[in-house]
Amino acid sequence: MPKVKIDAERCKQCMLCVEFCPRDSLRISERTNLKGYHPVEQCDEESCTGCGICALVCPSVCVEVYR
Amino acid sequence: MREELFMAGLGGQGVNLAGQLIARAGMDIGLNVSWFPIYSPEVRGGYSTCTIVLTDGRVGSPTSEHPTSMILMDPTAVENFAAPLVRGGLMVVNSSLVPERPEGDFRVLMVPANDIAAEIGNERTVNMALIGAWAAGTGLMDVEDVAGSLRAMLPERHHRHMPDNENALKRGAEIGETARL
Amino acid sequence: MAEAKLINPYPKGLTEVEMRYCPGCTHGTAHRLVAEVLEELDIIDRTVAIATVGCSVYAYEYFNTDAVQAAHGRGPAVATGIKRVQPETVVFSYQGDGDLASIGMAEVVHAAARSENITIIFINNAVFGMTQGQMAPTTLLGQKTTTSPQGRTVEAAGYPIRICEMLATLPGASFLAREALTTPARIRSSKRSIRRAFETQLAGAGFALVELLSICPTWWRMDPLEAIRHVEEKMIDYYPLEVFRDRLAEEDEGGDTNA
Amino acid sequence: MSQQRRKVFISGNEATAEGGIAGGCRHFFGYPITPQNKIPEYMAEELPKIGGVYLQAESEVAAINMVYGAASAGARVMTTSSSPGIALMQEGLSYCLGSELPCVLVNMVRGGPGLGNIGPAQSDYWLATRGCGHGDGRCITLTPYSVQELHDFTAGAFEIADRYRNPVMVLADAILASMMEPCELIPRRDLPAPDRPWAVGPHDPDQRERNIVNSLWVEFDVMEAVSQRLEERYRQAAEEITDWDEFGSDEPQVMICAYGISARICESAVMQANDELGIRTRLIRPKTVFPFPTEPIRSWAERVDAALVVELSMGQFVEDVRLAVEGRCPVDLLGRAGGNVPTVGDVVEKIREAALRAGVARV
Repeated sequence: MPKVKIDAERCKQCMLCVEFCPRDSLRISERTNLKGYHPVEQCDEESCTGCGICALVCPSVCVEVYR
Repeated sequence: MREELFMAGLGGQGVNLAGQLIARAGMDIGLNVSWFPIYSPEVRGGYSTCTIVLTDGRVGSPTSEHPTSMILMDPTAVENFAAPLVRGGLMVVNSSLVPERPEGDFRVLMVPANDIAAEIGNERTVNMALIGAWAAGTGLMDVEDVAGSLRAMLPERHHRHMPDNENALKRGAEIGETARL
Repeated sequence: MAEAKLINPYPKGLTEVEMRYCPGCTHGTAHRLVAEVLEELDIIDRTVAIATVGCSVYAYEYFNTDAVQAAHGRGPAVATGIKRVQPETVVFSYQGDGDLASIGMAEVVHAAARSENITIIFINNAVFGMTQGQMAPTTLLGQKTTTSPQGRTVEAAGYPIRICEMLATLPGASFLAREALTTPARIRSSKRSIRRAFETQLAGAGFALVELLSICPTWWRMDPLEAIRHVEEKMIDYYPLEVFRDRLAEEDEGGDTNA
Repeated sequence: MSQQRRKVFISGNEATAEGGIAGGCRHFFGYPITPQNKIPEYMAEELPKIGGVYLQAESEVAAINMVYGAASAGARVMTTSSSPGIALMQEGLSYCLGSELPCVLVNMVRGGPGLGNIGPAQSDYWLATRGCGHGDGRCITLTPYSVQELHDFTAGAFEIADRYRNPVMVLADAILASMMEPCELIPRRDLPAPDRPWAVGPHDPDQRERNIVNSLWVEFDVMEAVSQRLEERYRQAAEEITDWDEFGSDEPQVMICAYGISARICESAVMQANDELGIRTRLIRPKTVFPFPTEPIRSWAERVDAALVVELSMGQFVEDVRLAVEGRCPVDLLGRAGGNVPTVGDVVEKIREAALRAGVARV
C-alpha cells in the first residue's frame, strides 16, 4: 500500500502538498508541533498512488513516500 | 662621497633611461644608488625629471634639494631647474639646444649632444654624449664601465647600437675631461 | 504484495540541519533540487557551495558540501577565486535577486563575460526577503513592497531587470535558463535545468546560470498557494520561462550536422 | 637560503611583484590604478610562465573577493592597489579578517581623500592600522622603506599571513613604487602548499568533516569569542613580529620617528643633524606599524629631550608615537600631504627647532 510519511516536526503547514495532491489524500492534523504548526498527515492511504508530488512540492523536505 | 645628480628634459629625450643607466652603472662599480623619477601628468611629450643618488654611504633620501650635478637637456630645463645646483657643482648642458652658456657659481660643460649624435648617425645617442661628459666631468666612473652597464641593461636585439653608444659616450667624455682640469 | 519501499530518500547533498525558511518558501525546494543534482552527478565531495547575503545566507549549513560564505553580491567573484585555484572543484554560488541583480550586478555580468566555469543558482522572488520585504531590482511594476508602498512605478524606480535576457547578450554565458518553482511540472523542469547547469561546468563549457522564479509568501503577504498563482499569472508574463542558451546542446547539434 | 640572491637594478613595483612570487604567490587578482600598475603588468607577464594565474578583476571590489575565494581554497594569494582602490576593498578585507583567511595586500599610497592625486602619501596609515573594514579585525601592516625591503617584506608577508591566519598589508607609497634601486632577489622556488586543513575543496568525507569558511556569528557570545581570538592573535603577533630599525646617535637628544619613505628622508636629516649641527639625533623607524614598536619608542622617550615625527599625512602616525611616548618627552610633528614631501633641510630645521625648545641647542 503506498504511503506518505511526514516528519511532523519539520512540517510548517504551508499546505502545498495538500493543495497539489491529486488524490486529496493529505490533510492538516489536529495536533500541534513544537513550532506551533499543525503538521500535515495522510488521511487516505487507500487513494494514494505514491506519485510523489507531495514530496516534489514540499519546500521543507519532510515528506517520505513509500511505494 | 655623495653625488646627487638631477636630470631634466622633454619626454622622449630619454631622460629617465639615461638616469637609470647612470644609477645602474653606479651599482655595478659598487656604489649605493637610487633613481627616482617625476613625470609630468602627460604620458608622452611632457616634462621628465629624475634624481640619482650615488654614494659610498647610506642613500637616505632619494630626492635632492641641492644636487651636486645636473644634466639639462633643453632650454626649459635650464630655465626651470638650474637654480638649486650647489655652489661649485657641475652642470652638463645640451648646447645643441641651449646655445647660451649658463652663468653662475658652478662648472658648466657645453656638450653639443644632438650634433654629436648626428655625426655618429644615430639620433638616439644624444643622451649618451651627455652621460659621457658627466661621467668624465665628475670623474665618478669610466665610460667603459658605463658602456658595460648599458650592454647589460639592453635587450639583446639592441646590442647592434652598442658601437654608436660607445662612440657617443667617448665623444662626450672628451668634452668632460676639460672640466676636470 | 512486496513491502512498500521508500522512493525518495533524503538527499545526500543536504545536511540534517532544518532549514529556517518561512512556511512555503521555495528556497527549500531549490536547495533540495540542487542537492539531488549534486548527488546524482556524484560530485558532493568536490563541490564548494557559496552562500551569499539574503535569506539563503545560511545555505552553508544546509548544503552537505564544503562552503564559503560570501559578501553581499560577491558570490561570482568568490567563486572565480576558488575556481581559478582549484579548476577540479565544482563551484556554485547561490544568490537571491537583491544579492545578484542589485548589489552584485557587476560581479555576475563579468563572471559571465569571462565565461567563468562556475554555476549560479539565482532565486528571483521579486523582493528583498531577509531585510523585510523591500523593493528588489526584479520587483514587478505595480508590486507593493515596504519601500514601494504604493506599488513600483516606472517614474520612481524604473523597470524590473530581466537577468537572463541581459546575460544572453554575452557570448560568455554558456547556459542560461529561467524556470519557476511553482507546479510539479515546473519543479521537474527546474531540476533539469539545474542539472544542465552543473553538467555545463563539469564539461568545462563555462558560465551557467539558472534563474528560479520563487515565492515569498511572507513579504508578498499571500498564502503559499496564492503566491504560486501570482507567479503563474503575473511573474511569468514579465519573466518568460525559457532556456536562453545551452551551449552543450548547441555543440551536440553542431556535431550531428558535421557527422 | 640555498640559492644565491641575484642583484638587480629594479623599481619598487617590480621588486614587490617579484617578492610576491618569491613568497609563493601564484594567484594574483587586481585592478589597475596608478601608481602601482607595474605590479599587475609584471604579474600578467610572469605568473603564466610558472603555472600561476593572473586575473584582471572588474573592480577592486571583485578583486578582493576573488582573493577571498582563492584564500578559502588554500592558495597563497595577493592583490595590490593604491589608496582609493584599497578603500573599495574594505568590505572584502573585513570578510578575510572575519573568516581568518591569510592573504597579502600591497598599498602604494597616494594623495587623498577622494580621487586625490597620484603623488606619494602616507595618509592611509589609519586605514591600514585601524581600518580594514568594520569590526575588531586588524591588518598586520608592514612598512618597507626601500626597494629591497618592498621585495623582502612582500615575500615574507605570506608566511606571516599563514602564521596568524590574517591578512597582511604592505604599506608603501608612490615614491617607493616608482623609484629604482639595487635589489637582491630571493630566488624563485616552488614552495610546498601551505598547511591549511580548514581550506575548502575536493576531499574524502571519511578523512575530514566538511569545511566552511564563514564570518557570520549570530550569537553574541560566539562573535565575542571570535573577537577575543583575533585579539589574542594580535597580542601574539606583537610579541613575535614587531620590528623596527634604529639609526644615529647612541646618546640622542632628539628622537625622530618615521616610517617608509619619510624614514629615508629622515635618515639623511639625522646624518646632517649629527655631523653638521651637532644635535645628537636618532631615528626610530618602524618596519611594522601594526603591531607597533611601542617599547623602543617608549624607552628612547625616557632618555631624549624631544621627539619629532615626520609623516606624509596630517598627523596619523604621530598618534601612535604619542601613545607610546605617553608624555615622557614633547612630540613635534612635521606632516606634509597631497604628494608633497619634506626636504632633508625641512627635517633638519625641525630637529633644530625641537632641540631649541628643549633647550639642548643654541642658534
